[in-house]
Amino acid sequence: MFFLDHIWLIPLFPAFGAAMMFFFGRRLQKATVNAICVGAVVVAFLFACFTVVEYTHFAHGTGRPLEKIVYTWLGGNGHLNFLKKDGTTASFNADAGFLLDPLSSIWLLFVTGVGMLIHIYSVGYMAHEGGYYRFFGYMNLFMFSMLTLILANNYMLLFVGWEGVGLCSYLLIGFYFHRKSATDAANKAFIVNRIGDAGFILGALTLSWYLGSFRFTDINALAHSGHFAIGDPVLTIAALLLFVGACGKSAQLPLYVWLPDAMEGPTPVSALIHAATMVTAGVYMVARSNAVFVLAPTAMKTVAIIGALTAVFAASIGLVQNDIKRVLAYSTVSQLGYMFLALGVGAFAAGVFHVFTHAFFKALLFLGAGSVIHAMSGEQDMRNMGDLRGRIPTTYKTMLIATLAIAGIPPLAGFFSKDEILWQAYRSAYGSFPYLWLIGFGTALMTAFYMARLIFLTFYGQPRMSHEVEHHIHESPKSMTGPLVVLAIGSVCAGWLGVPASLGGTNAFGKFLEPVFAQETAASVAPTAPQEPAGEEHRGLEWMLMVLSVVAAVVGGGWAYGYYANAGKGYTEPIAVQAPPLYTALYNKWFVDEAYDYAFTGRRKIGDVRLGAMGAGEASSWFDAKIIDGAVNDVGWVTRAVATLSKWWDKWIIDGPLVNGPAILCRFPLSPIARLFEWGLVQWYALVMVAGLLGFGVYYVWK
Amino acid sequence: MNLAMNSALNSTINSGMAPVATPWFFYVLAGVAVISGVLVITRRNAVHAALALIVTLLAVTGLYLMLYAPFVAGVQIIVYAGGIMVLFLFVIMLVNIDRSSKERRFNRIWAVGLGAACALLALFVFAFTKGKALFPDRGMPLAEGSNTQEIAKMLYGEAGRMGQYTFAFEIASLLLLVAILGAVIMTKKKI
Amino acid sequence: MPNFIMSYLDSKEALTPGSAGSQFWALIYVLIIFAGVSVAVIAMNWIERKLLAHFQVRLGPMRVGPHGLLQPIADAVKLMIKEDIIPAEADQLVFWFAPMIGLLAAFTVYTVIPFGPSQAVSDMNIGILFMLGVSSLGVLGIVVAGWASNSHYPLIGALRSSAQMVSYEVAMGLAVVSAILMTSLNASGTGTLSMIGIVQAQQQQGVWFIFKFFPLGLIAFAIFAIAMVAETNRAPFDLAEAESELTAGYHTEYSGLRWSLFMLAEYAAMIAVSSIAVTLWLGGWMRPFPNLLHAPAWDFIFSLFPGLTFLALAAIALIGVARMPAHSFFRIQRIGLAVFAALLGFVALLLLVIAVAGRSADMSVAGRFNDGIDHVYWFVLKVAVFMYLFIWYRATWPRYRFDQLMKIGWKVMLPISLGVLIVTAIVGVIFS
Amino acid sequence: MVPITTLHYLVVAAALFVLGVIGVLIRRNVVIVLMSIELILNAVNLNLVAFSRMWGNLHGQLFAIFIVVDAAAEAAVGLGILIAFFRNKETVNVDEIDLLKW
Repeated sequence: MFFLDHIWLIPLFPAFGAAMMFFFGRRLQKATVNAICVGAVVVAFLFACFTVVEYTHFAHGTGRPLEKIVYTWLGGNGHLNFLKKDGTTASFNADAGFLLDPLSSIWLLFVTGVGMLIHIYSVGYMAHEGGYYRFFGYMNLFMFSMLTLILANNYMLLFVGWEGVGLCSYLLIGFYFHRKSATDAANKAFIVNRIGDAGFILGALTLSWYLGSFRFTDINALAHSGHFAIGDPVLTIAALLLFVGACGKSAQLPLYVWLPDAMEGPTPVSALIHAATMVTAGVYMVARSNAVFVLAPTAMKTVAIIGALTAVFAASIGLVQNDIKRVLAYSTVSQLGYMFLALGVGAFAAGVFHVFTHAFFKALLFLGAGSVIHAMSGEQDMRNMGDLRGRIPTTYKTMLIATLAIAGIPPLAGFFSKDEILWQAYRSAYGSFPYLWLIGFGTALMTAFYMARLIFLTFYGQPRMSHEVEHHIHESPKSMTGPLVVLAIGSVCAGWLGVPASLGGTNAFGKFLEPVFAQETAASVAPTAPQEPAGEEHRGLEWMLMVLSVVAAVVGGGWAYGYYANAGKGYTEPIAVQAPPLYTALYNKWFVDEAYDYAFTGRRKIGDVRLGAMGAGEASSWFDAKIIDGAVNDVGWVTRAVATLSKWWDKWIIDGPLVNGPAILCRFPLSPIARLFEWGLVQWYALVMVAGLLGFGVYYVWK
Repeated sequence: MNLAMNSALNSTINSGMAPVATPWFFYVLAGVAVISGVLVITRRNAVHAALALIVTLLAVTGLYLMLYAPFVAGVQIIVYAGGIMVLFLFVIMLVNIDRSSKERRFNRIWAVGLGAACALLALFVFAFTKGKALFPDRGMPLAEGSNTQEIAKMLYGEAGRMGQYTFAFEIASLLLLVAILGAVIMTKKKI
Repeated sequence: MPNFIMSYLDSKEALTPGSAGSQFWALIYVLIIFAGVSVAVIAMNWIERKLLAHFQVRLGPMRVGPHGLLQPIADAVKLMIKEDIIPAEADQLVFWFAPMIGLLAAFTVYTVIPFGPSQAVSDMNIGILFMLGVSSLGVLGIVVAGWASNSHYPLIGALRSSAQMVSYEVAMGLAVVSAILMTSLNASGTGTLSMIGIVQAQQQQGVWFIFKFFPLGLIAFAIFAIAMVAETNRAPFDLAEAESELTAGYHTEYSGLRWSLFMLAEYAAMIAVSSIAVTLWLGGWMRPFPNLLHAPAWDFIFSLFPGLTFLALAAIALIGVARMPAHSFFRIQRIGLAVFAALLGFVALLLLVIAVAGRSADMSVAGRFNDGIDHVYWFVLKVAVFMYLFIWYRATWPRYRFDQLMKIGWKVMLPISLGVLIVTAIVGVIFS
Repeated sequence: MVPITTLHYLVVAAALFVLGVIGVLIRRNVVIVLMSIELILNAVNLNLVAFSRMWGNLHGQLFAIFIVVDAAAEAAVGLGILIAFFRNKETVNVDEIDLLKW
């Protein structure tokens, strides 16, 4: 039980690395920085592996959670109580406690695993950058925050990690802080995330106010207890607020705008934070709160719809983008939409499974893109690439695998997870949503298209780069290609963990997670008790949908092949040719940023009038200057008038008979008596004291 | 206190283990203390007064030793003679001494003050003569060898028990801290 | 033989004359110590000059006596017959007795220094407190001397030196307290302030306090070793007497015998603080490894050391005789050195005889005498190491600036010594 | 020769006390006034230690130690005030310190 008992050490390894960088980083050699930071993450990964192994032994397949409370870091010690719904009081307490169950073990494994690979990759990628120790310090701080987030046993500690990853995201997006675009992107990410965080903290507090605890285990137990009806309004509100938080962190529809801009950061950051781990925090949190969400069907529906819309919306933008990382960014948003779709239709395990597989191939895609950019001397525009497959073969091969995986070609990882989601959307335990399936299906088609477009534009066709750049193209160092290969293996194999029953698999992944999600299905007293959805009678339908989605992937890829396989210097975009207005809209990301600028930030004006926060500021400034200050000035004038009168009164009435009168009285008859005791010589006072002493002495001696 | 007990005590104290404490010592030390005390208040020069005060303090230290209070004596030497008096000498040297040594020594009310002090002395004399019978001829025995240890036990306690004066001791340390800060703040030109 | 002389010698317990109440022997001890310290100071004068000279690759005094051996005597005579100048504007009385204060303070300390379990004038139960207190009186002499001279350099020197001594006394006291804390690590839990008790505590715990709770004892000792250099106004902390800035510091206006009293006080104070260090941290009179090598044979071997030391000194002197140039000009010197060598050899022989005669561990007079010589020998040897260090510092290190000195005292030494004290207390509570 | 009793010590303490009181009351120099206060405190200490001996317990000695501590604090603060004062007014005479402000 050593590892389980010392689970709190896992986040502390990277924290140690970050602290070392913070205090001593400036003076350390690169090799030392590598040893400390990468070493910390490697140790954390090994520790996490042993911990999970021990946990499976501990849980014996029952999935009972392991809770380890170190100390109470935020609490009223019984002084700060809130009234629970059943009339009892509960103490406001948040522990530094750690919770390990199947859900967090999965996150623990892939966060540390992928994080370790990306750290190793960064050694090569950042080798020639300034601020080396700063980068690794931030990365380790991020690992610390992320591990805190996923190992937390209550909402408050989770919020600490949640804010920590947000901070690290901000720091790392703005890593090249001398670039204005980078700092702007960092600010954008931070501010947009704040909106989500506000929702999250409100949701968490509502939940704990209503249920009386921050702890996940308590909340789950209460939600399962049957005290709460399905559709309980407070729980619905809490769930929706939590989902607002998830929207912010996981880039869902209204709040997704920061993620594409976040690509200003170094590529490993994009891979680690903005593709593989941090953005899945929202998914994690919703999955973690599944017991609450199940009790709030409205919230579930909202999640599903938002997820589906995000998926198709982002995918459509991704169709025409030219920046290689931007395509991947929109792809990430789109895939996150898939995950929320899964969560929303109640297929939590499927959503988590997609998170898991997505972590591999999306990290791989980003790292591959980083490798391409590295080879292209910093060029990110796909219009200036082409014909790289022979020059950087390892990158090419691994990226191809990832593309196939994300497009959903069997038997690669993406196929299993995506089809599980689509199937669940079509026919889940909580109802059937054919429209959502249709949207997902369309998204799958688009995914295949834009990923194939990326591959063809980058690796096929004619070379379109300048000669100097072409001259410098080289394969990346071992420390970069190594992680690519490992991740490629993961992209191929990760899906095999969750082969669905319909394909003769056992869905080990789902089984492993079942305790986390199955409890509520048993406990929720819903009249429509869910059945095993993938029964024998639906097998045919399921196979048909699978075939359909594979066909969609192939068709999408085929189209892209037709248009881009031989793209030369002056190639044309098919959408631009066939529907120019649509192309403009897509190319400008549906004008969402501009709309936000008009509506919220006030950066753009309609005529002379600003809207949004800046507009409100201008309005209140005008109000302050004209109305408030005017009133103040008027009051001031009145005061002066009163003062003039008052001065006269003071001078002739108060000072005259009332003040000088007593003074004269004091000066002549009273002061000589007072002077006997106080005339300024300290020793006279001492003499008075001695006189008192004498008096006491005489009294006591003669008594 | 009866006489037999007194003589018994007398024999234990004078049996060779006691320090050489004869009445002569007392008279010499008391005389030195009082005479140099007079010098303290009459010397025109402040340095001379300070030196006379040191002599008084050392004489009083001797009296403490005769009273079986070696630890108090040690503290007196370290704190008073080694610390406070050096501070006094410092300050005297820092402030302008030439001027004050040429001025009047006593203030305007010196006659009244002297009178009050004489009255106090008279009161003491009267009280002592009246209450002479109240005081026993000889003190109780005090273990000199373990004096320090006994004081430590009362100050800090022993074996996990808080001493009688532990709290007072802590308060005293706080007082000293405050005094240090106060002195530094008042004396420094620019903090 | 009068009874009061023999009763002390015959007493079975090893008591100091003060504890045993023997006023006669206390007086004898006082006289011996006074004479011994005075001789040591005179010898130190010669040794310091010779050593400094050799550090600087020159010969040092060579003319007065063989290898300048009689130089200190010549110096003493010169100082005594010099004119005693008292400046006209000086405060006569204070000027006159300021050196006495310093000398008195320096020599009073010796009443409690334990040269052996019974080789001390008295075993006060507040011994170390007394020592710190009395040695802190020495600063009064310096302040008063500087003030009484009614001159600028002495006044500044006096203020500097007293500020320095008062500052370093704090760190020194705290270091001492951490050693005293260690004495309380016994079954009864009570420590002691008695100098003899402190050495006995080291004997009982079987370790010199410098090695106790390594490195706590070592740090406390280092603090003390630095502070004691500052306490005695020696290089590199001798800026109260910085001749390049203050001529000669507080004793600029002094000359002749009065000046030599200051010198005497300074060297006596050096020996005194070294004795404190030896007593508190280096096991006092104990010979090396008394627990490890405790067989009677080892006792005997170690008791031969004093005699052998003198034998070695005699041998060195004889080599000096042999190396004298054969010129007739050096004849007197050669003879003088040979006589000196013979004297040393005689002392060595005497000590060896005593060692052999007193080798049995009984309480015979010879045995006790032998023990006493042993204890005094080891104590003096340890102190001598410190004396050498003092000279070595002076030859090696440049002088500090005054603000640096104060900064070290208050911002480095004081926090470290406080920290050591706290950690020692905690560790002591944990391990007891 | 009369044996020394507690009363002897009390007489000495009383003499020192009265001398201190005189110094406090009539000297002009603040430094000497402060010294006289030390004299008073010492007289009290002597009393306490003498009574400690008389009753055969150590409470008096402990009180004396606390008084020594207080005396140290008092001297430090008093002399600090004195120096601050001297810096502003160039005088150390008590009877010139008679303004509430300057």
